[in-house]
Amino acid sequence: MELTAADILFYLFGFVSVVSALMVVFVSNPIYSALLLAVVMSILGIFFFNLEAHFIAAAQVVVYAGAVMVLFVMVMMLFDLKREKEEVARFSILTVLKIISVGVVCGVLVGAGAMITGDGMGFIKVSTTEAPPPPSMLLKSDINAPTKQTTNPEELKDEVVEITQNPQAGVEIFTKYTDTQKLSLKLFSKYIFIFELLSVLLLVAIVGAVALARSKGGTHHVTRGS
Amino acid sequence: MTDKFLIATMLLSPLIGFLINGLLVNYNNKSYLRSGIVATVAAAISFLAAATLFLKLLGVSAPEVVKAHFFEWINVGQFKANAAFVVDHISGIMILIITGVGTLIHLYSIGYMSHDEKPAKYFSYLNLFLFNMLILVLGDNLLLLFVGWEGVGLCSYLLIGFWFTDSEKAKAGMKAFVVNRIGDAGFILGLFLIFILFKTVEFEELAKLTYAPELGWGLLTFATMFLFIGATGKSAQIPLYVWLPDAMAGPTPVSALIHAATMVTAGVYMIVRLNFMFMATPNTMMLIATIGALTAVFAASIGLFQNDIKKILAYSTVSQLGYMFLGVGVGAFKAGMFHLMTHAFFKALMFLGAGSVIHGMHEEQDVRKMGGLSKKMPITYLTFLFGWLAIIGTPLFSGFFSKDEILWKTFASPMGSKFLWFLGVLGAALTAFYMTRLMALTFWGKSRVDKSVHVHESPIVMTLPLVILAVLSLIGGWVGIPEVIGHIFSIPNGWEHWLSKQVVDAAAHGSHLEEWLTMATSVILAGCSAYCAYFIYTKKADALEKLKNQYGKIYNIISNKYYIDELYQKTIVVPLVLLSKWFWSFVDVKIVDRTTYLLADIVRGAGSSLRLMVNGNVQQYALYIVAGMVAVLVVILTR
Amino acid sequence: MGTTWLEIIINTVKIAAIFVIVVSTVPLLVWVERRGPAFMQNRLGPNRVGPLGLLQLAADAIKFIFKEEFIPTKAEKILYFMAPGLTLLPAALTFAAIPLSTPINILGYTFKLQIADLNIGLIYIFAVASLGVYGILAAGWSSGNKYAMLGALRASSQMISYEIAMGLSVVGVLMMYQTFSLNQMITEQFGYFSFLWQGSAVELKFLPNWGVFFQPLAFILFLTATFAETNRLPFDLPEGEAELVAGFHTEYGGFKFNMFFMGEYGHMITSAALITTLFFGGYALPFISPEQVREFWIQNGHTLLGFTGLSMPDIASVLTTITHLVVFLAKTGFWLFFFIWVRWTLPRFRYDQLMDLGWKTLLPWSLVNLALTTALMYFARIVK
Amino acid sequence: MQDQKGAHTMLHVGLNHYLVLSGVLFSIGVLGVLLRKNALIILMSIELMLNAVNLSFVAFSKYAQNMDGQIMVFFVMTIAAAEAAVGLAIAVAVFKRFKEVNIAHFENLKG
Amino acid sequence: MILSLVTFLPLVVGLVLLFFKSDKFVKIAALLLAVAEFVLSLALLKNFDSTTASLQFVEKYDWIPQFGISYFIGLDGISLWLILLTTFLTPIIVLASWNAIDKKIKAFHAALFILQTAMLGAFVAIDSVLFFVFWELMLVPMFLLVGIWGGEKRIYAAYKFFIYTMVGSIFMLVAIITLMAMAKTQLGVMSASLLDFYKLQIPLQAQHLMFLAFALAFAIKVPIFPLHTWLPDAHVQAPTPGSVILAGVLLKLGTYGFIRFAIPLFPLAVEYFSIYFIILGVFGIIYGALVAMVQPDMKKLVAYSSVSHLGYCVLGIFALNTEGVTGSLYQMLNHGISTGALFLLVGMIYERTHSREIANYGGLAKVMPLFAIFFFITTLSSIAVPGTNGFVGEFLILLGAFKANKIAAALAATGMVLGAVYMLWMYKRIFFGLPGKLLTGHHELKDLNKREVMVLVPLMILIFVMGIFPNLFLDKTKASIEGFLKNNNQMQVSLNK
Repeated sequence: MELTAADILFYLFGFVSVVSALMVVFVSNPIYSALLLAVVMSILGIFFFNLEAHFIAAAQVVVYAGAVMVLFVMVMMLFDLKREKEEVARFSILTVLKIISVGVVCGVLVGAGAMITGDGMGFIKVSTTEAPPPPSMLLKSDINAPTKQTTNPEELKDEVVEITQNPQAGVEIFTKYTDTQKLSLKLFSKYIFIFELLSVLLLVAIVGAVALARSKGGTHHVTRGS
Repeated sequence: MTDKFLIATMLLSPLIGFLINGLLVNYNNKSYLRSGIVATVAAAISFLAAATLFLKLLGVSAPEVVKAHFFEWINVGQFKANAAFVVDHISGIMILIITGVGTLIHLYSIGYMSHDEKPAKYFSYLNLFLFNMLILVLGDNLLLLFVGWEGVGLCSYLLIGFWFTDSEKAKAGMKAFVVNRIGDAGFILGLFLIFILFKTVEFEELAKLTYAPELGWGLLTFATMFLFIGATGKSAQIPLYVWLPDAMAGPTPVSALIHAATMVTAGVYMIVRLNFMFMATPNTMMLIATIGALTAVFAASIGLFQNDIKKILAYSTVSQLGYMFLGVGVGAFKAGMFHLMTHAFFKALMFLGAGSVIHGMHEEQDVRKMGGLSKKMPITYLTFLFGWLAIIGTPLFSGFFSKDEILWKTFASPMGSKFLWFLGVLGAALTAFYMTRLMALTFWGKSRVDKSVHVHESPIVMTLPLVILAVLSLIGGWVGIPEVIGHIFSIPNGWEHWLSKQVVDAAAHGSHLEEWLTMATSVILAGCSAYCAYFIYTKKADALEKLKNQYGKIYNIISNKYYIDELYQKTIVVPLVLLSKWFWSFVDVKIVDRTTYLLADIVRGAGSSLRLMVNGNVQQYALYIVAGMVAVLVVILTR
Repeated sequence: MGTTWLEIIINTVKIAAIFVIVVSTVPLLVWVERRGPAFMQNRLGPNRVGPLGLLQLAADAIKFIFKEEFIPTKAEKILYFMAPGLTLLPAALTFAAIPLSTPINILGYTFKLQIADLNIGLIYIFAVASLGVYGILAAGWSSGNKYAMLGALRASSQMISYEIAMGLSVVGVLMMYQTFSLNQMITEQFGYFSFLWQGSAVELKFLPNWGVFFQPLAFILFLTATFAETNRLPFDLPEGEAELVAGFHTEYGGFKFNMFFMGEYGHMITSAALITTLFFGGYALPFISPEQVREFWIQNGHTLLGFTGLSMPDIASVLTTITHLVVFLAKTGFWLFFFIWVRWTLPRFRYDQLMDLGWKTLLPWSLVNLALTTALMYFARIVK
Repeated sequence: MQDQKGAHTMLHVGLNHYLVLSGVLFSIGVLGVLLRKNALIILMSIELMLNAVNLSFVAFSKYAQNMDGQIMVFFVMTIAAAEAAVGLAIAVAVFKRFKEVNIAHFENLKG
Repeated sequence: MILSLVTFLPLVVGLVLLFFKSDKFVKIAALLLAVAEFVLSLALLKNFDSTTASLQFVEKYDWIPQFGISYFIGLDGISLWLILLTTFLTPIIVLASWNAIDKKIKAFHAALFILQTAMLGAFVAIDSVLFFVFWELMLVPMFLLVGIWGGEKRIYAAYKFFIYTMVGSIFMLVAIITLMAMAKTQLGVMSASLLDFYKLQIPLQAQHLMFLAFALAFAIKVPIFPLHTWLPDAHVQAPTPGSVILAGVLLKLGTYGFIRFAIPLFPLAVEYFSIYFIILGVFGIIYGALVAMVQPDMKKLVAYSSVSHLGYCVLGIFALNTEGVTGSLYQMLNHGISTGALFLLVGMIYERTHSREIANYGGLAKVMPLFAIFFFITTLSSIAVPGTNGFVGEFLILLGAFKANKIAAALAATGMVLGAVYMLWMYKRIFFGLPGKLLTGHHELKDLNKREVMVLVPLMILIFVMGIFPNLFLDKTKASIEGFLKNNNQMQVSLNK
């Protein structure tokens, strides 16, 4: 089977992302490394798109490329960082040690990644079909949308009844959903608690960041003796 | 008057005397009279009870044994010992000696202790001693004997260290107790061995058993060996005799009672009591005999040049005890016992005599500062004369009969040997020499007493016991006139007959002629040495000086008691103290404590070394994480 | 993403065509920008070059091309050059997801008038839009000019905060259509106003089935947010001429300045297209669904394209696509005019008022709208 | 998922490729954290590592047909954002105090 | 019900005392209540049936049912006398510390009574976990007693004592838990009671390890030779009442632990290790005696003497025959009384002269004759002179040891001699000879007052009574000790097959 467009794109973007990742680490001007990181993140967004995780791809671009990296760029611009004298610590035994250990880690990860056959060597439980969420979670609108075009409630009612009796019916309906809908169904059924928890986490992070950043003293030397 | 009541009174009256004097009489009152009388009365009562008991046994139809069982003392597992007391032929004699001589000495010490600050305490200890001695003698099992044994040791400790303000005397007391204790340790091991072998410690049951003579070094020999070690401790034989001379630090009546008449004889009594067992172990018997003979000669030699009157008597006691053990060692238990009795009489007499001399000379004990007292203290001199005659073995006196019996038995008995007999005779000669030296220096010759001291005769209360004892040391011997003489005047040997039921001697074989010959040699030898001693010390005082500087070295060695005490000090006491100091400072502090601190140090060390890792460098932390991850991965993958 | 080579070619053609459309409408808009307000303020506006000043734009374009490339000394060379590209790129990319018209099926091959029919269309647009900030920041910072830097910071913070407001306001609409794909939304908005109220159908004949009538509040919020997002007048503080000269692109001249303008206008076009798709039924005619239009053209389509000799259904589909394309362009044109119209009527906001509006009014109201729609949909079991 | 086809299997993009890519990106991230002195670069490297992890999550989610992967990515994103915000706030605070953002200054937090 | 009452009455008393106001009242109340407790424990003695070896006054309630841990207490011949010793000593201690303890009197009495409960609890506990609880509970009040009212280096001594015992008991806890687990597997239900443990068939290897675990905890407590260094420090620094209770009862828990837990549970291990413990015991005797000889400090001397005395107990226990075990049990009681009395006496003289150095004493007998007599009687008891309680104990132990191992017994016999040496040497240096530095420098030393005499007289009487009539005490223990030994060798026989 010859190469598909997707494969070509994968290799192209893969190469670009690795190169820019390396440049992120080794380029001397932090602004460029920030922008390059934004590029890497957008490329990852594309990969997510390829892996049919559309919502996550969009979220990746919005959250990471759009917000986080902007934050970094803004902060760097505020600090007005220019080229750094010596970005990497001078050559010492410690650096060698670090490089070696990273080399080992990379080797192991890549090796493991490459070795994993389809069935994930038993590590990952490949579920043939995603287990459908409990019928109660299926919104009425989902039920009537795809299968029956009728709008009168009686027929809809037995539709719901049908699903609750034999879950198998629920499964076909479920497979017709787009991945975003599947994601949201699972997110708001099984992981609802964690979802709420995250909101609390974000709140804490915001308060923390503000408190930290508002510490006294300006960013630049104030010429006028204030 | 049932037997039980009699035995009870005999036993408990000294105890009651002890309690009265000890607790009731106000402690530091001066009236020696009141406490003295209480103590003497208690002793006298127990003597009367002893006498009646003895008479009970005398009659033809008399029971062999009078027994009184009070309560069951220890009954654990197989071991059973109960507080039961028995008066039989052997202990009969002993109780007579103890209570008799005891009473006399109590009477005597009323006078002697007249100007002491705490007479009450002295008399209470004396009574306690009597009580313990009676338990020792009357106990019907080895354990009760041991109780008495240690009790007596305790009392001797108390009495020796009576004038405790002087640390020397206190040290002598302690020394006595410790040396006794060593002997007791041996004794108790012997007791255990016997218990292991025969599952009982009652004399009655032990007597019933039959003992196969054990030629090699079996358990029984060890048992008897340990018992003998106990005896040497108590009766001051060669290895453990050092405490007796120092024990003279106590008041003289104490020495008389304890270190002459009663306590020291406990060892002999024990062996006589278990004669059937000792007969079965020839090795131990041979050991006893040799040690006995050696002690006799050795102690006698030291006695030659002692200057303190009581030291001379002390060494003479050790040597006489040597004779007793010699007798017992060769199988002549009856002779040993006989000598024990006679010795009790004349040795107690001489000690009391010496006491009255010291009393008269106002605490002067050095013989060289005495002399010519025969005129000033006539009664003491006369009674002492009787004692002197008895001890050197002049015929007709008790000493002669008992000592000759032993010498004859060593010569004749299968277990004895000619060499031992020779040692015996040599000892006898030496005894005669130093006793005559003593007599000469104190009573005869010029008076070397310095002017300030005006000598006076002791009061009646002291001289009366002396007279009684003098009489006893004369007629004491007639009880057991040896058969060879007896059959001439057809006087039966009462002693042999009396003890024959419970004590079985080794059969001595030898013709009458030999007996006469041995008797003659010993008497002649004793006589000559006595005369030359008399000659040297009364006539030729200056000749002595010449003799001394000629053999100076030997003289020094002997007068310093062959440096035995110093030897013990160096070889045992000092190393023991050093060892314990080393144990304490090194082992305890250094090794054991250090190991516990080691644990604490390890923890602290680990803590401080880990602390260095945390120095704030964020990247180093990251490195640790990654390194950790690497390690984990490597482990997993290479497993 | 087609897997065969043919599809790849068609796609690239489609991309090129749409890009050209966007780029060509920009000068038209500039022209409107200058002529429209002039007409409103009763003045002439450029009319020297070509009839009604139409050629004025060509003249400007040529002028920009030949202007001297001026690079400030303290500027960051590379970033300085990349900045205009970074602003233009997202504007162009966002247009790909917008459905222009119904799909054409000629010669047995259906041909969608939309570069990428993504089922996440709307978020894709938001995602790419959010990348726009980089261009502005890069421009502001790399030109080494303090004022440019300040302008850039203001612009980026404004864009980010309004991005949130826009996103939240759209959620109400999404809940109603229950899909991100724009095509799907448009098919939802055919015919006349109808929905299910507790299972029973409710119909209002006189209203088209447009989103605006279901989510009026969401529409207003979304509109204001888009204005702020594209830095259009009421919110065009970054290049507020009075204070910061030209804001982040003060140091830029010549063609680079022109690219900034194209970026801005491209962004404006996309926003207008979004408004029409989300709230005004996209390319659909009010009350008439594309099926009915197809029927109409089947009857009398032959008259127009008879000469091409295509089969009847092909002609009909071509004609329906064209009609819908025209409808779509009309609607978007109207909203573009609305943008320009607002620019010349409303005064500029002060920066803190701008921020307050963004965070303290738009955001809370969009949350209210969100809550309202959820409540209605759940309790009243309204199903669109 | 296992392609039974011939030599081309290596080239057709499967789960392995994505994992390899994520592994490489992750290692680069780690390298960045370890080697760079600038605090911001370190923060960015961390972000890179997180993204690499997200990639592997999504790859697994597609090939194991299980939405959990994507949900995890969703959570990782929020946490990463929070972390970045706080990290930058600290960097700002450090910058104000030391006028430079070298990691060395973080040592004063040692306490 | 009576046994729980006896065990927990002191606790109640201790807590109640805290609420009293005037110190004087606290002391009187404490004394009276202690005496009441003693009388109550006499009731135990009265209706104790000495014929059976089984447990009496048994009380068993569920405590932590899921682990089978129950509040299971009982009494038999072995623990009877130890309990009476505890209740007998406490009133004496309260009386002795009348003016020895001057600060925080309420707290002192509370700690003392809580300690008493802990000790009684440890003696009666049959459930191993309950035993462990009381075992640990004992440490706390003792730590306070030494730590607060002690001498100069009291903190150091208290810590050392606490940590030493704690470390030991950790291994014991591990052993208890493994036993409980074994009970679960072998008997079906998990239970911590000792009677169930007796039924377990423990494999040889496990027996060895667990025996060592128990042995370690008890060896530290006894203390046996290598683990004894905490004792001198604890005694020297502890206040008089503290060291009396420590020497009187706490040390006995180690030996009691051996008899109750270590030996019956692991007969094979005992058979294997008994020779080692005999050697340790004998070495302890000689080592303790020797080191005691050269001690300059009175209390340290007495502390090392108790190491030597308890060496005898260990020797007795591991002789594993009736005489040995009875002797060691009896020696425990004797040691409690004689060493307790010794500490009281040392405390009294310390109260007067505030110096424990033997060197600066001398010629005390003339100044304080009554004190000298009491001290002499106690010395006699501790030297084991016949007629005193020490002799019976030591004689039986040596007899038992002799039956088990002749050489060891022979060596232990030297202990008798060494004992006499160091005690009499101390007695001589303190009481005889010329008046030492202290006497000359000191004002007239008053002899014992009435209170002190009242403290000592009961002990003296007991010394003689136990010496002359040991059967009063021993026949109560006869049945239990027979039971203990029969169970022991029967298990050995059965497991050996």
